[in-house]
Amino acid sequence: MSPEIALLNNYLIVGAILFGLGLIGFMSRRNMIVMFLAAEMMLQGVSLSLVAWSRFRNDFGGQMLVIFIIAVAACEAAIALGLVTTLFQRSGRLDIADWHALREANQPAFVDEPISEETSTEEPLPTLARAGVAPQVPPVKTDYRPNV
Amino acid sequence: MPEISQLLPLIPALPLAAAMLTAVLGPRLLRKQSHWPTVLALALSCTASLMLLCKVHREAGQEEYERSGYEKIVTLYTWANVDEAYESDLRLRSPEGTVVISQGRKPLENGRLRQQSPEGATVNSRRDDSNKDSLATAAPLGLYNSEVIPFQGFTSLANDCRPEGTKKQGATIKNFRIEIALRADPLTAVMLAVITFVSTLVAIYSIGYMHGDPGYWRFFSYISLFVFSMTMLVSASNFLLLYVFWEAVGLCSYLLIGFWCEKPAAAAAGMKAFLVNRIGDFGFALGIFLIWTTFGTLDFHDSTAMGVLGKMRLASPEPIVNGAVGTAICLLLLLGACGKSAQFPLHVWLPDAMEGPTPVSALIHAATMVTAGVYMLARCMPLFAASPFALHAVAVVGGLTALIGAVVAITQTDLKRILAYSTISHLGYMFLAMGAGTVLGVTAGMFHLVTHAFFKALLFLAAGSVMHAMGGVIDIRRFGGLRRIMPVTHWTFLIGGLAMVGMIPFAGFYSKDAILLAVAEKFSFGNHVDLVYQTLYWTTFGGIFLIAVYTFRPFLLTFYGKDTVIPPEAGHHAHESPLSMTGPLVILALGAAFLGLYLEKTGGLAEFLAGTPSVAYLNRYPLAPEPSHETLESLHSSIGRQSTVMVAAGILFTIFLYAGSRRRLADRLAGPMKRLGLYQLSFGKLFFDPLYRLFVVRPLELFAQACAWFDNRFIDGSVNLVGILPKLLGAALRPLQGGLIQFYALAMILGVLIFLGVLLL
Amino acid sequence: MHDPHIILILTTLLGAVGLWLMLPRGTHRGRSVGIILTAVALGAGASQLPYLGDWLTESIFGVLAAVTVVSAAATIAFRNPVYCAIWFGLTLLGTAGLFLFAGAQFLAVATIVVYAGAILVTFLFVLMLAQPEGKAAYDRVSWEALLSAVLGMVFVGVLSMAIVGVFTAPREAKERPVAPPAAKELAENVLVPQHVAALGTELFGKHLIAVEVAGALLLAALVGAAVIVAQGKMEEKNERNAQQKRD
Amino acid sequence: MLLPLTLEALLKIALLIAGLMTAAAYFVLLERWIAAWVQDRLGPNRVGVPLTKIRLFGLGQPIADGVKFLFKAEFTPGHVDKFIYFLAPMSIFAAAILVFAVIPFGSALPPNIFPASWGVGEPIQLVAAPGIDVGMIYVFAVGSIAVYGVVLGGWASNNKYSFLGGLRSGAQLISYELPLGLGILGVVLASGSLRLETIISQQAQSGAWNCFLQPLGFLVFAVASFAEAGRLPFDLPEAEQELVGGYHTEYSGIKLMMYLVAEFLHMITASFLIAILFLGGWHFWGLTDGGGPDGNTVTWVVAVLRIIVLLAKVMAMILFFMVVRWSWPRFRYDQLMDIGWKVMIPWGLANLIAVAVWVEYGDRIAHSLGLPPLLCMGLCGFVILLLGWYVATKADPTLNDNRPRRRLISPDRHVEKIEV
Repeated sequence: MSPEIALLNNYLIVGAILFGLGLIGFMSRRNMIVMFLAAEMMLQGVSLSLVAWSRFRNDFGGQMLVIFIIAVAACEAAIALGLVTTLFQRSGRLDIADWHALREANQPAFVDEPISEETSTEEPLPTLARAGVAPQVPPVKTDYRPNV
Repeated sequence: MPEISQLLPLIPALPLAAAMLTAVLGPRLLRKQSHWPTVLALALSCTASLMLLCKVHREAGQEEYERSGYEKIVTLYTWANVDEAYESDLRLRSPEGTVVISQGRKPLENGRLRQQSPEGATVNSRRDDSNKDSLATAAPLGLYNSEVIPFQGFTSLANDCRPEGTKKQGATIKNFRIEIALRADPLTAVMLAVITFVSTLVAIYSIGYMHGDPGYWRFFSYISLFVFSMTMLVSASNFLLLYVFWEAVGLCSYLLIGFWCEKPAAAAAGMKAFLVNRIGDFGFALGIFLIWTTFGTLDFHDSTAMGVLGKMRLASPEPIVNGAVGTAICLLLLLGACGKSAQFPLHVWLPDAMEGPTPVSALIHAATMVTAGVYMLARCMPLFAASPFALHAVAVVGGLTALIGAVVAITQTDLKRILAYSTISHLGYMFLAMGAGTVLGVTAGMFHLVTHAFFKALLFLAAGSVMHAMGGVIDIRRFGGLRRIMPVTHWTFLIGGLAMVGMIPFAGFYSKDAILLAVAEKFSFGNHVDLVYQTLYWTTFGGIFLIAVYTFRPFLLTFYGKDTVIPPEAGHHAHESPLSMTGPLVILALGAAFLGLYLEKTGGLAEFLAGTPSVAYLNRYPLAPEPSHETLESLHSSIGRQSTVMVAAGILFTIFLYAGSRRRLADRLAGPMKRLGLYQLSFGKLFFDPLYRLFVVRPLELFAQACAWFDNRFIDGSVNLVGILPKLLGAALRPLQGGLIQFYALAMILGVLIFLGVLLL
Repeated sequence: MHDPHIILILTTLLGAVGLWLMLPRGTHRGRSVGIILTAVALGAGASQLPYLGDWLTESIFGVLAAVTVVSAAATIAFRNPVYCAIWFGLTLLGTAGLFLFAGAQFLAVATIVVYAGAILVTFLFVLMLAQPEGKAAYDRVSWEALLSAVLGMVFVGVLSMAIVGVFTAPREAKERPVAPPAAKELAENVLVPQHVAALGTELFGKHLIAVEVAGALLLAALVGAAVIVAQGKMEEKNERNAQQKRD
Repeated sequence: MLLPLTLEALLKIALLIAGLMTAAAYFVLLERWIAAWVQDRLGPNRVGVPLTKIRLFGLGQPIADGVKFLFKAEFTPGHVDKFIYFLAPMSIFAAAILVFAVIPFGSALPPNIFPASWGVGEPIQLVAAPGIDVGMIYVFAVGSIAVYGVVLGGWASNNKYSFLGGLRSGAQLISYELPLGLGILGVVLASGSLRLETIISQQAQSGAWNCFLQPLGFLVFAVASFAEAGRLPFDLPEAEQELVGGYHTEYSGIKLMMYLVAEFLHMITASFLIAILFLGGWHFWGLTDGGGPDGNTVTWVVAVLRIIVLLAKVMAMILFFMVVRWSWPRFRYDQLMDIGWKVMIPWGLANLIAVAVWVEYGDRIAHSLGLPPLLCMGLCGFVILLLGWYVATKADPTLNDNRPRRRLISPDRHVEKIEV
């Protein structure tokens, strides 16, 4: 296999993997911004393939397309940002599952399955005590050397 | 002095610019100053029109145009241009003699043209390309000078006569070409001058009249638009363009009648005008279609092919079209003219149109728009001249309308409505003149058109002035003796009234006598006696008496009387109108008083109009032998004497009926009339509206109801039936619409995978 | 066992399971297994890639591709969206490196300027302002993680097989229709030293209309974004006013 | 072939990093001296050679500071997000260093300094990565990475002041990237290349520096680079008086040093860019002329002179930065944003349009007027500068008040009823 064909193959496969990972992210993640990032990742995958083809065909056309993809991505980002902030202002969450009002009228709403509360390993921050009262300081575990 | 090619586009362009400017800037920026663009543009346009008139007058006077008439075409833009667009195998189907020239069966007999034929042959040998070049060099501004036109006509003539073996037997390949072309000839120049002059005065008048109206800017925008459409209408150089602006004028009329669209009556009147006009326009459109299929062109002139009314075609001694097709065309065109010019039986819209603001009534429904029909008839006169039946139809319609208008006007109580019916009546007179089908008739009709524009605009504006002062009250029974508080209105109204009835030195006298003379000429000479014209002549001659009565009745009731009666609506601002309103009145009054005298004594108008190609055609090939000048003069003077007596009698009779304390005489006279039913007939407008309601509107409503029933039951039912199928399908697919984007993406990718799988495996 | 067919299918399945285990599922169990499985799948897949003919080229490409793919996997697997964004930034850097490696200098820097310099930062902003504490409950669960992982990986697998030619190679025996370009040709065209000038000539010559359209699109997006945000704010305000009135 | 090239590149990189680190350290000292000079006091003048009494005007101070930074306790607060807390200073430091890959610090060495057998016939370009055709955009791209260091550092510190500082500075850096780019675009348009070397040689050939031809662009770029470097009067990111220490409040030790050095490196980068783009780079009239059309075939004297001229210009710019810092009050945050969006971007656009028009039609206009084109362009440039200045002072978008904004559409908006 000639190096140029091998290069093309490798790029296409990396592009396909990026596209697929973006797809999985878009489908499974529920944070709107992460979904957006995943969608951008799909665009990256496509761009990679285009650049590879551009090199393989020795033609700037593929790179031109990528330039326009970047322009479109910028538009998309602007609009998506506006939408995400607007939606966030409405619900106070970035959860896409909050927004399925466009479903058919007799369809059930999305119900979030309960998950176990994550046990926090973090210590609570010390709070200030009233004046004149000695603060209750919890023993702090230090992760630096005790003596310098 | 600018060229015609520069002046002519300027005349419509200025009002259009003003309309757009006012429409854009009016509501926000101009507001109370919205009249400025319109007034300025109209004034400039008027100046340009007058310059054009002078220019055309000077050029048309040259000897070379004497026989064939003068015309000049300015092509602004070629809308559509498809070479060899369609095949016409008309000659196979049409009765013989339909298109004579293009068959070239008879050699051209006209001496002048025969002299030119060698040139034509050379042009023919050079064929199209060189011909285009010569046109291009001759017309760098898109101006086809009329000198070039004969050659062009010859070429296309020769092309049409190419050996037919090269083509399908009997079929001609024709070019499809629509040009936005304006024309300048005496007829157009006169119309332009009248339209722009009256419009300018009306616009100035409107400054005072419409003052304080919430739609001030809208009004002026419409007015400008209307003037644009009207100027384009009269300067259009083909039937298509004429039709477009015919409709545009109708639209403006609709907008302006319904200007106070909050009033239900105004909205209904606008609708009525529009719908009644549709009937006429439908006929007009059919006429144009028929012209197209008959002639293969819609051009008036001769720039690219032999236009319908082009000089080339008119120069031929052959009748243009005769037989059934010609008559059909003429009758359809007449139907269109009837609609626009409010002729019987389509006259019903005009009185209702008085719901619009008074300047609109003055401008559109008296002076300019309604004359479009007359203009169109004058323009198409060569077509009519070929069909005696059509000429008779025109004359009969005109005479009948003149009489109907006069009869109805006598008993109306609404000042504006009286004037409206008088307009209908006068338009009838103009139609009658056109119906004569002679040079004398056409020029008389146009003469009356010009004078009528002045005195009718004057009367309407004076009526508007009265209405303005009376707080919108227009019923003549509710006020009287206004001459004391409105002297200017009173005097101008008097002048206008005298001009309308045709008192001797005023404008109406000369133009009306010219019409009577033209009709009388049709039966007074020659061998056979034309009974139609004779009847019409005596009917309309009697109508003069009615004119005098219906003109002076409202005048006396309004301005005379022992006490000054003012309706309560007027409040305490019953006073003379402001200068912006009285100024135009005075100017128009001057015109109404002296214009007729001037034009008659110089004889300029008739001579000038005779230089229009379509009128010149009538002159060259008269339908009947022309009487000698002396006999005509003696006939003229006798008609003048008789009509003056008639008018004087009418005026005196009216004064006798209404003036002073003897007013009861009129009431006493009304008693027997009522018993006879004549009064009701006149007061009820000859019951046209109920008749229309019974025979047109009701059946249509019933038909519409039947259609609606069918639509609701069968068509909707079948549609609903179709609708159930997607509903069922949707019920099956509905669970897929869960609203979650991820699910959609997943489904999409599933589809892509299946597609890929099929593709690869 | 050396049949690329089977290896690719296995890789796909391994990757699917590994990614499923890696994706947030509301629990920590099995994540490390998922990472291992994914790594194995990645390695197996990489072993099937054709050799580029030069150890330096191969290693540079390998590093760039690995960075790109691993950080892409991390982007979708991490629970904290800020981390997702950072990993995505790394993906972008890797992609830019790959662009540079393929000779598309301008695209490499343009990607960084536009994506990393503008888009990602603004999203990071929103993320930080919206969730300053980091991850939220809905970041710890996925929607149908297994299904999407399997579907996505199957998609990748099908694409890869098509690319490598496992399916198509036996069917057509003839030579590939397009011959790869020679180095000299490349140096005269896409790899020309005056890269930006050549790109600009192409862009503003052949694709001028498209550039204009893209400009119009950008303007429309700008206006649209402004309108969306302003509208949202206005509605929110109105709602608040209505609430106050009701109270 | 490969080995000498690699060696050459490594050598240049080593030279750059060493020089930059030293420079950054000593610029701290310089800054403190200038502060002292402005405030009419002595400043650091004590640290000299250790264990002796030789003070050397305090030249040992940076070394002592560096040693202190390196050996200080590596304290990580308990509440921070550890990974990003580490990542942030590294990213900003790396970005600050990476920029210098395409920034030339001289023109070129004379050709044929190596034996012919080595195969290096080309003159050595004094830039770490010669031949990158996208030079200017590369600078821009890497500069935009620096935002991450600030934003992530502020967020990872899990501290309100740091977070605010990070966000504020992030917004500031993003906002001022636009005028920065607009300022660059004017120069790029005039010279027709993105390579910094070409931009310099173009200025050297014409002899007219871009600051004379595009004064408005120069102004915009200079102001924007102040903001990008986070220097006073645009030092909102740290703003000690308001935010304790901004995004690096929670940092100490070597990580803090990375931030501080990166800040100085930004300043140096900005100075280099200003010198190269607008002040003619290594060119000085009568001193560094000659050396072929592209300035590559030079003598040793000229090569060294060019390095000196360029570094002198950079030094002058850095001094200017420092003097400005101690003579100018800080902008308020809304003023900062207003200046960026409402003054700088319009100015930049105006400059860009003017240059575009000039590039397209200028020569023809000047030719028809019979004047030298460069003189004409300079005059036009100054006219546009004055016009822009006048418009900005007249319109003054920074003079807005802080009252709540008027609502665009009030629910009970009065609708004018048309009376019939």
